[in-house]
This record gives sequence, C-alpha cells and structure tokens, in this order.
Amino acid sequence: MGFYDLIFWLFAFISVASAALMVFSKNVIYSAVGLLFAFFGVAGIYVLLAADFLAIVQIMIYVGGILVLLLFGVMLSHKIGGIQLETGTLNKIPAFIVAGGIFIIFFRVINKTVWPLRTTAKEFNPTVEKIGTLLMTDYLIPFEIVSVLLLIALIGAAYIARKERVQ
Amino acid sequence: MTIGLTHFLTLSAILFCLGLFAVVTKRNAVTVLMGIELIINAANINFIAFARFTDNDLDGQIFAVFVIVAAAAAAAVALAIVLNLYERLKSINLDEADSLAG
Amino acid sequence: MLVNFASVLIFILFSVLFVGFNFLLSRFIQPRNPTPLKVSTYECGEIAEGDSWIQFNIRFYVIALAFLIFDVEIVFLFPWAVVFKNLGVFSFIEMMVFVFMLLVGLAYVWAKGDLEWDKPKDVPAQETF
Amino acid sequence: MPVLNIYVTIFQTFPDKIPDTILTILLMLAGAVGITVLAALLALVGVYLERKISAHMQDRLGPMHVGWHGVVQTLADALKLLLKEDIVPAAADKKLHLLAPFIVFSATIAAFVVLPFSKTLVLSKLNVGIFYVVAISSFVVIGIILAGWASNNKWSLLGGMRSAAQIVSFEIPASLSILVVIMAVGSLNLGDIVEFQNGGILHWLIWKSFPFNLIAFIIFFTASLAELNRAPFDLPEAESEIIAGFHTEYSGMKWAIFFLAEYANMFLVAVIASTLFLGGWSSPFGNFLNYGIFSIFWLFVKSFSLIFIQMWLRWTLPRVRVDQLMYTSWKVLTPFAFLCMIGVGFYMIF
Repeated sequence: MGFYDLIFWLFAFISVASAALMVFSKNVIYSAVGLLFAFFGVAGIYVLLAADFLAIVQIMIYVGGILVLLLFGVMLSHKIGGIQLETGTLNKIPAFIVAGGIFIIFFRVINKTVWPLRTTAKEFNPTVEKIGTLLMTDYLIPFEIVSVLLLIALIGAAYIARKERVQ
Repeated sequence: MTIGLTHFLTLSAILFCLGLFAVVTKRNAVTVLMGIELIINAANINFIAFARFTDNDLDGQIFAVFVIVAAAAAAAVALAIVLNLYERLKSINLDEADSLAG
Repeated sequence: MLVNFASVLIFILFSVLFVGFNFLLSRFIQPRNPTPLKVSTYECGEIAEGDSWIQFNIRFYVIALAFLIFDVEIVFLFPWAVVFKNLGVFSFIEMMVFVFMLLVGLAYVWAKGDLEWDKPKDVPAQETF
Repeated sequence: MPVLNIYVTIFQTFPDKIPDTILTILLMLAGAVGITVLAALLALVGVYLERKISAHMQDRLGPMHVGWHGVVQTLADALKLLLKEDIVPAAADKKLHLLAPFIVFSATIAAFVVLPFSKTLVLSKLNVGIFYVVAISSFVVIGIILAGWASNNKWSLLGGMRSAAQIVSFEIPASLSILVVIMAVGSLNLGDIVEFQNGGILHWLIWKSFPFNLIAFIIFFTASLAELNRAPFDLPEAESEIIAGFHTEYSGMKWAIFFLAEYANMFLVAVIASTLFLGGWSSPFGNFLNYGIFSIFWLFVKSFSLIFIQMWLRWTLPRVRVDQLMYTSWKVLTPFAFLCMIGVGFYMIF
C-alpha cells in the first residue's frame, strides 16, 4: 500500500468520522466542530484528486466563511449555556431506513457501472492558471452571473436580517 | 488495491447519506443547514473525481467552484431567514414553524 | 505538487503533537488541587450571575454576511490576478463588471446603515457638586 | 550553517511526486521541528523585545534582573507557565476547552510551511502559496470562537465574538491588497514573488505602479495589525472592559500556547509583508550579499523592522472604539483597497 492510499484512507476516515459526529451529536456546537473537520477532510480529498486550488477554496469559503456564519447564527439564535443548545431529533428509524437504502443503491450503481475512465494517468499539475483562464473565456457568462447572485444574496440576506431589528 | 474512482464515489455516497440523515432527523434549523452543506460537499467530491478520472479536463473543477459559490449564497440567505424565525417564534425548531400549514 | 502538500500535512500533524506533548508534560509536573472556588467561573471576583447567555446584536451577523460575500469574490479575484498579465484588457473589463456588482452591494449595506455600530452618544458632562 | 545546506540540498533533489522513501518524511519532519522551535524562539524574543521597547518608550528599564539586561526573563516565564496549575472552570465544556488551543496553534504553524527563507530554503513550494496562507488562517477564527464558547464565561464569549468579527472584517482589505502584488507578478508562489523583486531596493513591489502599491502596503499592514488583535485595534482583549477576551478562563500551558500562537502570528505577518512588498530574502543592494545565509539575514532584518513598527504603534496610539474599528475596516480600507486594485489594473494596461 503506497503513501497515496494511506493518505486517502486517513482523509476518508477524518471526513466520515467527523461527519458522523456532526450528524449524531446533540449539541449544535459539537455539530459545528464535526463539520469543521469534515470540511478539512474533504479538502484533503480534493488535494488527492489534483484539485489544489479547489482545496484552498474549500478551506477559505467553507471554514472561513460559511462555518463562521453558522457559528454566529448559533450564537445569535440560542440561549448559550442553557439546555436549549441540545437539539431534538425525530423520525430516526424511517430516516435511517431511507438513508441506508439510498446508500445501498448508490453503492451498487457505483460498482456495477462501467465508467468511461481515461486511459492514461493524469499528471498532478497546478490548476490555478487554467481555472483563471477558463473563467475569463469559456465560463464568462456564469462568472458574471455569479456576481449578480452574490449581489442578490447580500442585499436579500441583509434585508431579511434587518427587518426584525425595526420591529 | 489502488485507490480509484469508485473509492471516491463511495466516500461521497457515505457523506451524502449522512447529510441526508441529518436533514431529515434534526429539528434545529441550523443543524439542518449543516446537513445541506455536507450534501453539497459530497456532490463536489463527485464533480472533482470525475474531472480527474475521465476525459473532461477541468470542467468538473469549475463546476465545483460554482457549486461552492451557490452554497455560500444559500447559507447566507438561509441563516438570515433562521434568525428572523428566531426573532418571531423564539425558537428555531422547524416543526414549530407551521403557521403557514393549512 | 503532492509532495508540497505532504509537507503541509506533516506540519499540521507535528504541531498537533507538539501541543499535545506540552500539555502532557505540564500535566505531570504541575500541581493539581482544584477547589470549588478555584474552578468557579471568573467574573471579577463576584459570584457569576446567570449563565453566560448574552443576546448578541444582529450586527455581528451582518458583518459575517458581508465578509462571506466578499470572501467568495476574493476566491474569483485570485485566479484572475494570476492570469491578468496574459489576458490583458478584455479580462480587466470583465473583472471590473464583476467588482462593480459587489461594490453596489457594499454601497447598499453602507447606505442602509448595516455597517454602523453604536456610537457613544454625546452625553452632557455631569455636573459636579 | 552547513547542516542547513545539506538538508536543503537533499530536499531539493527529490522529484515532484510522492517518493516512496522514509527519508523524505524524516526530512519534512525535521523541517516541521525546525519551524516549531523557530516559532517558539521567536515568540520568546518577541516578548522580550516587547517588554524592553515598551519600557524604554515609557522611560522605564524593563526586565533587568534575570540574566544580562533580563535576557532570560522570558525563558524563566515560559518555565513558570509549564509548572502552573491548569485550571478548567467547572462550568466549561472540557473537550472544546482543550481543543481550541490545538486549532489556533496548528493553524498558525501550518502557515509557516510556505515561507521562503532564502532561495533554496523553502519547505513547501506550493503553487497556491499566498492563497493557502490566507485560507489556513481562517481556522484561527473558528478556534477563537470555540475557545470563547467553551469557557462558558460572559467575557470569554463576548471577547471571542468580538475577535472573530474583527478578524473577518479586516481579512477583506488584507486579501485585496495582496491581489495588487499577484497582479504584478502573475503567480501565487511566494518564491516567485521574491524572485520578481530580486535586484535591489528599487525593484521592490512597494514602488511599483506608484502610489498604488504603497497604499496597498499600508492597507495590508494596518489590516494585519487588526487581525492580530494588537493595539490600537486590541478591543477583543480590552482589559478594562472584558478582562482578557477569549482566553480569560485559560491558564498555565493552554494559555501559553495561545500566547505562543499570537507572537508566532506576529512574526508570520511581518515575514509575509516583507516577502510581498519589501523583497523578502533578496538583498536591498542588488547583488551585494545576495546569497545563502545572508538571505535569511535580510529577511529577518526586514521582518524585525516591521515588528518594531508594530510595537511602536502599540505603545504610542490609544485604543480605538468599536464603531471606529468597523468604520476603518469597511468604509476606509476596503474601498481604498478596491481603488488600488483598479488603479494597478489601469497602470498595467496603459
């Protein structure tokens, strides 16, 4: 077993274990910690898939942005330190059956399908320049639409969050 | 046994199912949002794995960038709604937000 | 490329070990006799009142929100800056359109006062006796 | 330092793929040990300098008793901290209380891996270099929020939230001012950025497309001061208001680790600033002494000058108010950083 495989199993373990912590813990903050390490593990998986830029983006937006936002949301919407941080669960058994069933279907599909794999192994090349060029040429329209999406998200979220303050 | 496409796809399927489980079972809106983020991450692993193991060069990675951006925008708006909900109901349990139910 | 990330991984693992080793070391040589008073929550010597729940201001959320949106923008700006020299004028115009949109957003939250924090009011000086 | 050169030579000869040798891993581990020890030493030196500089600015002598002019005072303090009892409040969440220093310290040390100390002494030549540094430091924010929450103390939680809000606010102008450098160089690799500025003080990026890069440097320096929670932006640790911020309930070695991370971060920011804008390891006088061990010397001279300015500002300026802080970040630094970026763009096109 080479180092590549070893590191794959390490990061796969980190992401699955911390995702499980996130799902099964009762405390919201513990869920957030689980999510933090899940994001980190997924970033490691991205590196193993030759997506160095994506791995950094993952850390930057998910850990630096979304998780901070989520934690701020938790602090703003819970009575910190009280029993309120515990979150109840419902429909556990049906949810388990559904999720397990979907996983079995996925697993069979993944293993039965003959994927059109590339014949030659791909080199580990830096991707930043290529992604930059593609964004400015082939993906120009989605790129500009992203700016509109972000503008709408900023204005909309600020508006919704502000309304309550006025009351 | 070397690591190939199926390993990454299986990992992504596990993460997807865990995220789905969280979305269905949790009552807390913030935790549901965390489950959604996990599902989006699972989808991104698929995009990037296909970009590496099939003949599409970097298109999968670009898609993943856009998915992450969409996730960020969604999280921003969803949390604003959650906070608004908290202000009105003093609770962010989703099953209590049923005033629109007929 | 992977070898560079491998040293990042080793760095992270080692720094975790380093902190763990220090904690372990100090655990063995430090005195340990906690008393109820010692492990009580510190509040300037007073008995702590209530739990530590503080109603945070919604402004914290708006700050984090604005940060997230601009963070996403920066993610696009970095690869653009790398290829900017090669692509020239056209990519510059494209990016200016992109940045302009975000600046509209900044102007919006600025104009609506979401970035304002409480300023101290001009309290008239108290009369002294 | 012949040992160092041997290490570098061996390290450079490996091909750019995962080699199946244990030797490489051992060498990387040696690098990690080296950097961690360096960070710890720099923290000790930094604390000593801080005390001495503040003392002399206030017409005092500072530590004088332990060793010559008190040079081993900080070492004695470090030993004392190792022997201190670790008090965890009964109300605290024990696990997260323990986890927070790990996150903060590891994130800080992990950022050191890409720093180029000389032409060959780079532990990891990541292509995403500076972008990686920006990203990995976001773990620190999470660590600080967790530390504040886990302590279950009003001051800790408030301090943690304030720290986090302050760090994220100033991360935007800091990243935008980094962009100015990337636009000129066309690479995210810190080594490439230094190579670009090689050849004397006039080649430094701070002078390029005058005055925009100079403004960008000032923005970066101000924003990094705020990200370090240092005066005049030390509101999260405002002693008169909220005791010690997020680490109010930390004592002994846990507190020491936060402190170490803080001073290591100070050095990190100084090295990054001098690498981006002041030529990094390259000599300010063209090819004069521009090789080997002197590269490290130049980098340290530049970084410690910046650290001196940081300390100078800390002991000179009064603390700003919270509304002034947010005003500085969102309404002054961010618009000006955008302006710099656009200005440099025009400069490079026409």
